[in-house]
Formats: sequence, C-alpha cells, structure tokens
Amino acid sequence: MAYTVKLDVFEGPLDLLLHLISKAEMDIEDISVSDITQQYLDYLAEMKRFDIEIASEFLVMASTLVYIKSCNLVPRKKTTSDDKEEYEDDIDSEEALIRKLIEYKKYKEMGEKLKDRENTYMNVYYKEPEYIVMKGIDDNLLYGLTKYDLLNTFNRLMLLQDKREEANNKREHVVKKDHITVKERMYQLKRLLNTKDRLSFFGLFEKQYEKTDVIITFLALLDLIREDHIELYQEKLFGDIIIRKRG
Amino acid sequence: MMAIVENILFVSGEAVGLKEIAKVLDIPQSAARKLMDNMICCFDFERRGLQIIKVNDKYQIATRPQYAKYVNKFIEPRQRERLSQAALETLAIIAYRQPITRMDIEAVRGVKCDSLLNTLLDKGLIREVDRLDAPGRPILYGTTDVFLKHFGLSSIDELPPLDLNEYE
Amino acid sequence: MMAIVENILFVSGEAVGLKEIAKVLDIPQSAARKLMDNMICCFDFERRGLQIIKVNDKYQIATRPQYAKYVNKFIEPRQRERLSQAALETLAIIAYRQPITRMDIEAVRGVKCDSLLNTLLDKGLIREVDRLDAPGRPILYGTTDVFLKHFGLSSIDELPPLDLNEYE
Repeated sequence: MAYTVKLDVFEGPLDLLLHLISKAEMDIEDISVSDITQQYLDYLAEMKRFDIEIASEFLVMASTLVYIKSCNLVPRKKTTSDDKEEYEDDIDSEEALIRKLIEYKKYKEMGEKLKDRENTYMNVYYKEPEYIVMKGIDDNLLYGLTKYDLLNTFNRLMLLQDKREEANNKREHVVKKDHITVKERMYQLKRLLNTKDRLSFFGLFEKQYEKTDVIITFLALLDLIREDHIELYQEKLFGDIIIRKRG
Repeated sequence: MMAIVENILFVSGEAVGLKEIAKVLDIPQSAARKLMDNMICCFDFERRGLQIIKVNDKYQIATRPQYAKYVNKFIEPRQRERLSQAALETLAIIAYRQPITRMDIEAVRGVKCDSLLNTLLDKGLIREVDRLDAPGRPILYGTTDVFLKHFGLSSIDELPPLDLNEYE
Repeated sequence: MMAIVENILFVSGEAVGLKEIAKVLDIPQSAARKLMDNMICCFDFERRGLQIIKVNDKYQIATRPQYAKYVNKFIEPRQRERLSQAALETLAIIAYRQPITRMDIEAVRGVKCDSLLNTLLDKGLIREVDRLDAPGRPILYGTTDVFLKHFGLSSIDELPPLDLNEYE
C-alpha cells in the first residue's frame, strides 16, 4: 500500500535548526551542537529518502555543524586575529551559530507579526479616482515646456540617430564579406594536397573565420571524397579531421 | 448599519440599488429604505463633507456642490494633458528642421509618426507650409504662431542654437 | 475644512500628499498636518464607516477592515495574494535593516533570495534605494509606501522595535 509522508518545508537551514531546537524543547542559548547535528543529518537523510531536492545551503550547514562538533572534541586551534576578522560573517563556532539563530528567529517572528497585519489590512478597500472631465485641457498641453526642452529633445534625437547609423554601418560591413564557392574551395584543397600528404581540418582556418567558411570547406571535402581524391579520418569524436590524399 | 452602507457605497463608486443594500444587510427592502432615508438626513445633519444622493431608488455617495471650488483647484493640476514624449520629439524636429517632410522626420526618429503629426496639426502647433517638389509632392511641415507664442519666441530664429558640430 | 479634505480625498481615490492638501486649503503645511491628525482621530471617534489612513505624509480615505465581511459580499472579493513565509521574513529583514544588500539579507536568512527579491520588487513592496559604495556596487534595498500600506503602517517608525541585544 502506498503511503505518503509529509515533510515540512523549511526556509533554509536556520529555519530547520530552529524547528529542531523547538522540537527538542531546548532554548537556543542552551543548544548542544552535538545533539542537534545528529538530528540535522537525520533530517537531511529523510529528505533524501523521499527524493526531496536538498538545496546546497542545507549541505553547507551540515558540514558547518560537523565542523563545530569536531572542534569541540579536539582542542581548539588558536586562530590569529587576522583570521578572525576574515571569517567574522561565517559560522565557525557554537557561539556564532547561536548568535545567528537568535537573529534569524527575531526576523522570523517579525515575519509572523507582519502576517497578522497583512490579514487585517487586506480588508481595507479603496475607491477608484473620480473621473472628472475638465474644460480647457488644451491650454495645458504644453504646460511647463520651454524652448530648452525642445533643444534638449532635438539634441538627444541627433545623438540617437548617430548611434543608429553607426550600428547600421557595422551591420553592413559584416554582410559585405564575399565568400568563396564550394568549387573554388575544392580547387584550393587539391592544390594544397599536391604539396602535402596530410592536412588537418582545423588547420585549414585562420584565426578569424566564419561559420560559412567552415561549412563550405566541409562541403568541398565531401565532394572530394565522392570523387575519390581524399580520405578522412578522425581519432576521436569531435576531434580534428585528418585529410589524406588517396592513391 | 449605516457604517456598512457607507463602506459599500464607497467601494461601489456607482449608485447602488435598494435591493442590493437590503441583500447585503439581510433586511427587508422596506427597512433598507427607511435606513437610507435616515442616512441621508444624518449626513446632512452632521454636516458631513460627503452626501448621500438618491436617484430612482438608487443611492450614491458624492461630494457636495459647495466644495466644488476646492475640488476643482485640486483636480486641475492633475488633469493637465501633457504633450507625450513622442509628440515633443516630433515637434522639436519640426522646429529645428522646418520645412520638413514626414519621411525626414521619421528618418530622425526611426519610427512612423503619421498619427503624431495629426495630433500636432489638430492642436495647432504645426501646419502644412508647402509641398516638396518631388515625386508624390510630399507635405512640408512647419511650426505655427501658436507654437511661437507658447515658447515665448518672436520668431523661429530665437530657438536656442544647436551646435551640430558636437555630434559630427 | 475637514469637509473640504473629505471631498478631496474622495475625489482623488488615491493617497494625497500633505503639500497638496495645504495648497488647496491655502494653509501652511504644519497647519495641514495638525488638521489631518485631527481628522483621523475625528473619524475614529465618531465611529465613521470610513477611515483616513496615513502613509508617509500622504492621506487616503478607505474602508474599515471590520466591514470587510459586507464589502466582500457586495463586490467580488479581491483575490489578493498573501505573501509567503519566506517573503514575510525577507521583508522583515529589509524593513528593519534598510538600506541593505542582498548579501546581507542572505547572511541573515542563510539561503539565497534572488528570486524572492525580484518578486518583492515586482509587487512594489521594496525598491532599489541606492548602491553601496563597495566593489561591485551592490544594490541597497528598502521598503516602499506600498509596503507600509500593505501592513497598515503610516511610517516605518511604527514597526515594533526589534531588540537584538535582548539575548546578549
């Protein structure tokens, strides 16, 4: 028989920790990281069992808890003052964790209070503005506009136009470039193979090339194979194609 | 109960029928009518800012005429219909480039502007000054005296000078 | 004068600034503020159906929550989306710590909150108030008037004090 288990969704690791603490009927100040760590890990295991995706934050907290637990077992390494400053925001001790939990709990409670307020003020209604048609609207059409608004508007348009033209010129440049035909490419390749036995496909292109060049070259190669001029082989998938002259 | 009706009339914005009022309050229509008559008197007696008006067994909350002066003073600046950004742009191009055809205006703005030109023509800010001696004889637009007057110009030469070199 | 303001607020429908009120009544802003404070009290004291709410020196006329039952019966109840627990938490952090960066919010909550911030921005509950003068110039978030209105606050100072030192 199928049965479902509902797991509470927690807003992050701190939320889950607060839940575990309240379930254990502990005060935040009195938490024992050792106890809570096991429960935290158990919870993550449970989530995994039900195929609930565990966000990375939960795993980071798990490792933090284990770290703090281990620090409590072995004598604490002395940290230099520099280190301390650098890790100020991190949770590297029980004390820091507790501080963080207390702060988080405050805001969580405040969230609850906001919810109450929301429930109350959701019931306040407003009315639509009255639509009153006024006479002489046209007199106000240009209200506040001066000749300098005209100047600035025109200047801005001129700048925009220049930019647009610049962009258009660039675009034209790209289109203008001429491409060789497949036939021409075949001829070039044949000549190259007269001087060399082997060619690398990748080596056929200069540093800057275009997709069309690659396609035309590839089509030229296919034609050359059909004509039995060359054979191609590849050492691995997506690797370079070696072109060899036949015969 | 009057408070409830006040809330309902307020959110409604329109006149509310006696039937609806009775339904919301869950009282007979006759009682609702009595209540509403009472409410109208009450609002008047207490010299409330707003009044309840009755039109054909429908009730509506409304302002009082004696405060119209203030309401107008309040509303006026809000209702000013301003020239849209697009219209202002078109007007600026015409001002500086007149006489100019629609095609040339559109070339500068990069978008069509037929309806904008019609608006500006309607408002008397631009006019047809001539026709270009070219195929189709396109209209040449220019600004009007209304335009000059608004911007405090005695002639179009008084527009702030453009430094075109800056953009070349 | 209260009657005039009542008329204006009614016509406006939206929140009206103290400045506008003072202008229409032709009185100093300080006098207008006094009048408005008085008016809010008056409406409450007289148990009027409607109330005046104050949000950051803007005033608006509105229904009272206790009559929502009837209003809902009368108009199609508004499908106002309630905020999620996560959104409320995040709002609380922003409200008390504003201006605050995303990083700092995430440090308090222990989880990422990019998409949550986008939702709150979309709803107009928070806004970008500034940029921090630090590498990457991170955005500083703060709450808006929409936030205040949503939670029935007239200013951010009305939030209950948050005593973080309590446990220290």
